[in-house]
Amino acid sequence: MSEQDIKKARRHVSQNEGLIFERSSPGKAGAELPPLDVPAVAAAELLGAQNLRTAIDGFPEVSEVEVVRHFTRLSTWNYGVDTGAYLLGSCTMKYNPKINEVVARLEGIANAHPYLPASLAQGCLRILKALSDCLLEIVGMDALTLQPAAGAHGEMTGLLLVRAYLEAQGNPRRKVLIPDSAHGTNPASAYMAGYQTQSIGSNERGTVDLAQLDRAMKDDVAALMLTNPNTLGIFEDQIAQIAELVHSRGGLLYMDGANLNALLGVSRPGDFGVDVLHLNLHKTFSTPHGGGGPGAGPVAVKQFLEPFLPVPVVVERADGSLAFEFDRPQSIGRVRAFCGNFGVLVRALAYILANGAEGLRQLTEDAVLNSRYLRKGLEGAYELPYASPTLHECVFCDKRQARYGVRTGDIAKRLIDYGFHPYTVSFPLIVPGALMIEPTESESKQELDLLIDALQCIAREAIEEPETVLQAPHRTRVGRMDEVQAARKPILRWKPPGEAAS
Amino acid sequence: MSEQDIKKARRHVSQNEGLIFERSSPGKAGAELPPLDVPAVAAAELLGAQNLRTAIDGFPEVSEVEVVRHFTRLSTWNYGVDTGAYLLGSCTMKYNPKINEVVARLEGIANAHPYLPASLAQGCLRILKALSDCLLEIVGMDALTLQPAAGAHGEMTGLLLVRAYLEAQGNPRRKVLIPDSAHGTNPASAYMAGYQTQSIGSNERGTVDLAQLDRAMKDDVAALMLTNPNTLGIFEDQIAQIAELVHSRGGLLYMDGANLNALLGVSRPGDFGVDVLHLNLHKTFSTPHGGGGPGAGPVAVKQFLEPFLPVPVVVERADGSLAFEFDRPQSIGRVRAFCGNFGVLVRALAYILANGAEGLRQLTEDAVLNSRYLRKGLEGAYELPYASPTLHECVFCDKRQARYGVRTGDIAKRLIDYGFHPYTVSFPLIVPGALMIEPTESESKQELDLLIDALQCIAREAIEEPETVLQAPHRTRVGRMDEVQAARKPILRWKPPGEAAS
Amino acid sequence: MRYLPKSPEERRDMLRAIGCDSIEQLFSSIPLEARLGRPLRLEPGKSEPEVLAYFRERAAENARDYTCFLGAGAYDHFCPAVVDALISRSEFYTAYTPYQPEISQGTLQAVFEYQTLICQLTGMDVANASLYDGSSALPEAVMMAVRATGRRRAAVARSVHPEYREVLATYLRHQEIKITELPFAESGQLVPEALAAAASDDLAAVVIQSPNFFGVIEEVAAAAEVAHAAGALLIVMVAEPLALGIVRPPLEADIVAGEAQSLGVPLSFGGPYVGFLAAREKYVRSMPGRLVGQTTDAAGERGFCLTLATREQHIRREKATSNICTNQALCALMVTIFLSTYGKQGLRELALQNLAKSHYAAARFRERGARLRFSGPFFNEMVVRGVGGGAGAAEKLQAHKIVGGLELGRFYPELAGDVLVCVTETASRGKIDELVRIYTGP
Amino acid sequence: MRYLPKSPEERRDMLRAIGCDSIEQLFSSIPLEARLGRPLRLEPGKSEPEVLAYFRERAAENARDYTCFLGAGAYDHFCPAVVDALISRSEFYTAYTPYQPEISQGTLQAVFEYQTLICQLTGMDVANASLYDGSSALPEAVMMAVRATGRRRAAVARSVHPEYREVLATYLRHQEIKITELPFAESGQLVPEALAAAASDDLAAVVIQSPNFFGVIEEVAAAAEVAHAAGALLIVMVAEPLALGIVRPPLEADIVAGEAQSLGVPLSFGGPYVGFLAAREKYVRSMPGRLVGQTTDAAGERGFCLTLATREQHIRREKATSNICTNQALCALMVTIFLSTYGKQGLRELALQNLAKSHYAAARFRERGARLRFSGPFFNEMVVRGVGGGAGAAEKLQAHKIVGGLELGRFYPELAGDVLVCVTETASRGKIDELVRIYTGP
Ligand SMILES: Cc1ncc(COP(=O)(O)O)c(C=O)c1O
Ligand SMILES: Cc1ncc(COP(=O)(O)O)c(C=O)c1O
Repeated sequence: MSEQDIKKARRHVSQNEGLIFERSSPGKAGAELPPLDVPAVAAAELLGAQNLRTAIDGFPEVSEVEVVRHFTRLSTWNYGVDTGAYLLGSCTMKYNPKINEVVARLEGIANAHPYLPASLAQGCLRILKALSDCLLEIVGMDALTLQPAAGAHGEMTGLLLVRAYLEAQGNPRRKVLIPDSAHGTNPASAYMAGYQTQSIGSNERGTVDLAQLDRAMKDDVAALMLTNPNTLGIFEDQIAQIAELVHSRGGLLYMDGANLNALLGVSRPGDFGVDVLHLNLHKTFSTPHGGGGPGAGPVAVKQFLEPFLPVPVVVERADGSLAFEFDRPQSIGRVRAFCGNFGVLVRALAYILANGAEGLRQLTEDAVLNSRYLRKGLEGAYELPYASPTLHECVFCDKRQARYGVRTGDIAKRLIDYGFHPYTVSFPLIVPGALMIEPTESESKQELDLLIDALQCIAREAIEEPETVLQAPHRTRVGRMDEVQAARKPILRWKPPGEAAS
Repeated sequence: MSEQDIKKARRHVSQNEGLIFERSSPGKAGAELPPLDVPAVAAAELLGAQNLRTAIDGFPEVSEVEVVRHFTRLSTWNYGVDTGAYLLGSCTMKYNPKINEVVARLEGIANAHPYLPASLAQGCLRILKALSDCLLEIVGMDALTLQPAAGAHGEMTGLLLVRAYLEAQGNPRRKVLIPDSAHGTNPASAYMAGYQTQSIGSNERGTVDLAQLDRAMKDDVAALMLTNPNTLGIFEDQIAQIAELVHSRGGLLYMDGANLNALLGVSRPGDFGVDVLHLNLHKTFSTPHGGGGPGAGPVAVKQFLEPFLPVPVVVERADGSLAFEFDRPQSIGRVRAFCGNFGVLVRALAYILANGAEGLRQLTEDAVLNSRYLRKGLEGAYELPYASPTLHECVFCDKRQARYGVRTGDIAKRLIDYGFHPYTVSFPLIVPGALMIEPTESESKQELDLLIDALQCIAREAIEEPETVLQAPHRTRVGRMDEVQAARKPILRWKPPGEAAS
Repeated sequence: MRYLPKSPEERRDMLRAIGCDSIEQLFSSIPLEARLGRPLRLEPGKSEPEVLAYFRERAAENARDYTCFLGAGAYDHFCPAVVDALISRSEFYTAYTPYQPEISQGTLQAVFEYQTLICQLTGMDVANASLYDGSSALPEAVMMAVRATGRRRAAVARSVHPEYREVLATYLRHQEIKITELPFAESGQLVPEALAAAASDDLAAVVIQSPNFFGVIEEVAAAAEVAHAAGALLIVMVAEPLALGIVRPPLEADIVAGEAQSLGVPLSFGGPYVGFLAAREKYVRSMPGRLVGQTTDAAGERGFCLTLATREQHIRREKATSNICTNQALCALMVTIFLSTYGKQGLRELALQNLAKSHYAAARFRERGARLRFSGPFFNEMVVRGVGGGAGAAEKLQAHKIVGGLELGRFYPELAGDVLVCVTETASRGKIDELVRIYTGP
Repeated sequence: MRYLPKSPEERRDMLRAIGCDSIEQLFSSIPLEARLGRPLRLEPGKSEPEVLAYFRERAAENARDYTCFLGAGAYDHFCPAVVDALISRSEFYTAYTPYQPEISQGTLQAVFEYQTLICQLTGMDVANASLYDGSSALPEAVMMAVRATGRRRAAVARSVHPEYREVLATYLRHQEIKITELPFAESGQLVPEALAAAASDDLAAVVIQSPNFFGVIEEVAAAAEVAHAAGALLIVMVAEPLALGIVRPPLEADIVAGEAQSLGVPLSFGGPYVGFLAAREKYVRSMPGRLVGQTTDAAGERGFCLTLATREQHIRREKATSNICTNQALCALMVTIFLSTYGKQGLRELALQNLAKSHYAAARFRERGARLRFSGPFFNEMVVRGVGGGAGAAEKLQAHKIVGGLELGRFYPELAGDVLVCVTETASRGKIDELVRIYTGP
């Protein structure tokens, strides 16, 4: 393809910028302080000479304008949701409403100390309560903790709840079953909750192999950890049988709620047999991904798990005021200091309030519609490993392109030239050469049509000029990064020129 | 030069984006309203059917996410001070501190209605007073109006003050003298104040030709409108003689304060004979240029002009509170509704408070140092039409490059490829092919060295490969705009595809 | 100083490089007697927390958390959060006039969109990139009409914003352009007979405002007929352009100008706001201010640039169509984003809510025995008869955290005691009820 | 719905394109019995002004305009305005983990700078890209020590933040890692004998915090000696990293981890904050969390990418060094900008002001007869003996718009009645005096 065939992007001049340390020179500073209104002190005396620090070697010395330009320039090398479609499957890169940023910064909210006495923090407590109530209705569960800081943190929390419950029943059991399509955090979290993991295969429809599950679901199994819809975007349509099977053998059904964006107002995990699930507020509920967090991973449970929730929980006092309750003898304890990623919770609540029941259902419909439209548009060009109907995302594979030596990672890089943020590469692991695409509801038909066009073009390029794809990206300020080199002799920090050799 | 020789910038992928109207489709909206808490009304009845509008034809219908992406993408096609050096001479494109943006948005300030009763607006009034006091000390004058919205507006205001004063003396006179190096707003403003203008030539040192001034300074001349330092960056070193000459013939000395950044804490117009001057807060005092405003152009005067200042003025009441005073019989009247570009004034005051006396002087020193360093670095490569010492800016010309067909406008375009915002092209008019460069104090030595290097490279290119310069820019998302075509058959608005022909 | 990117050593190095011994030497071209021999008498520089504290103290001295029923040329409307988020992109607000189009396409395209939106809103063919504010847009419009007609008199309705008229007087005083004032009738509208009487063949323009200063919608078509019959232009001023979401645009006008603050620009104690000016195509070359036009690059790609610059001061100098240079681009961007966000339906609904709220207030006033001064149709402002004047009401209002309407005696002695009340969508029914109760006494 | 970029017609077109008759059909793969047959029981969607009003009401129910003497792991410091301005660049906050380095160099370079700054601050060799918070950084550090030593016991000072220790207990409960608690002395520091007693050859790590929960600076070198002699690692937790602006970094430690909220992250009722973890080079492959490394492209240009991913869950699954995936990147960016802005001198001065203010408060307390519980050197927090407990003081403090210190009885029954008072640079002398006066009675 020639440059002109790329409809969505061109190239434009972009500023270079070294490391902040390379801008430093002695005596510059970007911040000053008010004069001290108490007597100055002799630090060496107060701290003891042995405790005194003289200087922070290598620390930057730059002015305010240099800080501003430095980070402004860096920002322009990034691609965000505000830039365009951000196709990472499983990540639900939807639009982050601007009003959420405003409310999270309100005075009284942004500057509230976590140890404020309850009487001075009723607003924060009511936000926590309101969010809990909304989320419980959305997922159809009975109780909830907002403490976990992200999805994986929620997974660990949820499994600790499972374990605490089973322990209280007399036997924590030993294993957690995890479908082979699951995200890597699932087994890692299970391990942290003290469980061994066992992988369950998928059938030819891309859903849990029921027979295998039946065999594996022994009485040493604490829980099945299911993602639903799963990472192929397919709803586990045998969910009733699965739940029945797990429950009948004394196990619990854990659901990874990463893909809840497919279900809002349509289907509730609590209604299809789930005992415990975590949500990703930074996915389904629009809180910004921040370049890799912060997120929030609340965990919702059925009533019987409620006594085990982390402390503290928000309770209503007789006078109608809210307070934290710490005295919960069966609790698994804390998974995080204070009360969770509050600023993220504020944004999620703002999003839910803005949408309301109708809006949430509508956005799920749009998310699924977008994904299906995309699937339809790409079916001819890319191999679809599973024919089952999909919801919010779809997973292709690079089988056809691989014949020409072009792999999913190459297609992703070439997609950058076409003005998109690529999809998730090589996940789920059960699809070799996966292209996992989740457009979310935030993409317009225009943007999707451009995407289909781009991926169609790349499919042609893979045949007609594979080198173009293999060498991509061509239009970025740096070429393909040498990741092998980075890992072989890791350079993980800057050092002053003299020391750099060390 | 090859791409690699350009140290400051590369090329990076950049999103395309059509007009907002081209994203529109019926039924989308980016904002919703709270439900009406009063009875709905029948507009046709209340307004009369003949006054009713049915729809705004062609108005956009887009969602919030589309608005955000649209304007975010547009923004990335721009270059701002936060991007890098912005060399426009005479515009003082200095860093705009972020705290200024914060304070201008404080509740109580950003949402104050201009007709608030004085008792509910003491904070705003005190800001006006504090800024006036600071500016008067900085320029050494006696009284001031903050009403004018920009420099040109201030010019008109200042000349109306001159006229009102002279009129009160019995004869407004007919003419204003303006050096040929002056900005175009000067004569245009003089015209609006009812004056004819007469141009005064410059001498070989780039300053006012005193002999010519002497001849022109007749008793029909109301004022000399002087820019000091002038647009060549040269201080009018015969200022004492000039002031004496003008005053002795009954004229007033007006100063265009656009270049005040050269003088803070160093020299005060009020001390060298100026009777009236305007300041550009968006230049000297760091308020953002906003893509072409808003600015603010306060006018400072000597005591004898004070009775003529626009209404209202801020006065202190007996109880120490502040109020607007409207009853000023000799006033020239209003030049603007309400009380000026208040939000701009807030930022300027924040800047002055942050700098203090020492900071202001230091920044002027740095601004001059930067300009001189640049001049030194470029002297070998570009022709300097005037040898006089310069202060905050310097003006080269394209004489040497013109031999190869390369003009100042071409060099400017090529400088874009090198990662800079060009200097001011072709101004002042007395320098044919001018390159007017004002680095301000906000540029680091690093950035200046890159600039010198870039302009040196371009000077070589002009000789060795003039086509590269003539075809520039090469690295932007659009090539050189055809300005002739734009003016020949102006398309000044979008029309729906069907109507576009009309 | 935190804003300055230089270390003492770098300053020394640079001085050395230019062959200077001292900083003072940089200023040697300034005669000694013109130099300030002492430090400025200003307070020492403040740290950022001190600057913030200073302005927080000032903000606390102003009304906060009040419901405000002031309009009169400055309006409070819900402004979507995207507006501030997007104008805060530093590529927008730290750039200047787009003299170099290849790295200013963002500003240029946005201005082109602004020009289009203003045309759509006003029903005109062309609009400029902005003027200082509504008040200065008035003299600019009149001078434009003077250029277009070669005549030197304007007939201006007294119901045009009084401060706009003050500004007009200031601008025109020395330009030998005469102003004839046109009275208003019981309806609050222009007295047609007075207009007819003023319409002689030296008339360059008839100026009305709609909705006018009293909130009343003028009969534009009728005024246009008289103006055009006399060979004059009709200039319609608009200070509350939100009205155009539901009120028919002044299609018969030749120039529509005014203030667009109402569309997304903060009140900010009166500025920065944004003047707009739109006109019929044929007058484009006598328009003041910047214009952005569509064009292409050598490869034929669409792009935008400043155009018709030959009208402007940097080229025409004293013969320019205006002296304006820096205008109000960032505020125009706010308007562009605001209008794009509300869009076709949203703007209409916003206007309708204003209509409903103000007429609700009017009904409450009437119920409680108060009367409106004018009978003409109004949008979101109305003049309530005789409820002002007392310090008592003002105090009570303040106690209820309400800022009442504008007392008109200041501008119109004959309306002393009358109050101009503005009711936008931001006023809750409860607050409206309170306002009416307090104004209409016990 | 304003967030959705689709018109009804576009929805119909798209449905048609995929051959669906109805929206419901999109969900046909969900068994009927798993579908919700009714609308969600939530309030109808709110417009933006309503959302804003809701949160303004909540904000008003919290303490505003109070001077707050709470610390205890969450600190209020002056944060330069550039921090919020720059993290609000949407290219930063609307991006995700930089899986595609060619369009993520902004995030990657910033994280590389963050890693460097944390190393410089702590005196360690390598630092990761962030963890959830200080509390979860503790178990991550301990598990790292377990991996590095193959031992399964940690000796943890009781003066480590109590909530961090609670989190540690939760994490370790099912991992067969034992915890031994180490008491504190009169000085507020670790009792050396207790440490010596705990230092057996099954010990993976000694954990202390410095400044510890009481604000007291621990003797790191001594602890290191004992730990290392026993073949264990020394983990030093830091909850108030600003201390490192003036306090010698824990160079003898093997792992330094903690909470960086104090460096530019809003209090925000406890989160999002940012855990950091730094260590000696040799432990890099047992570190949890993301790491950014320097590399080049084919043309040899410097760039950055995620590296050493083989430690991580998406590759190693249950054998990963941690389950962490999404971390706290944006908060790490706040820290990076905060530290860059204050810089070498600024951070030192900021730390010094904290030292001066807290010792001023201590002196005032002593003057008025109150005693500090501990004798060890402290940074910006101190335990004041016996001034807490009464509801009277709390009420008086509130009347003065002061939030007092933290009552320690909740975490340390033996310290009931004692108050942990934090005095940062944000507290004015006047407010400190008031606080002391109220706490020390009439
Ligand atoms: C299916 C699935 N589960 C769990 C996670 C982990 O969530 P987090 O990154 O918030 O820890 C992810 C994250 O991408 C995921 O896609
Ligand atoms: C020397 C000079 N005078 C006057 C002006 C006009 O100022 P403004 O653009 O603020 O109206 C300028 C603006 O660039 C200028 O450079």
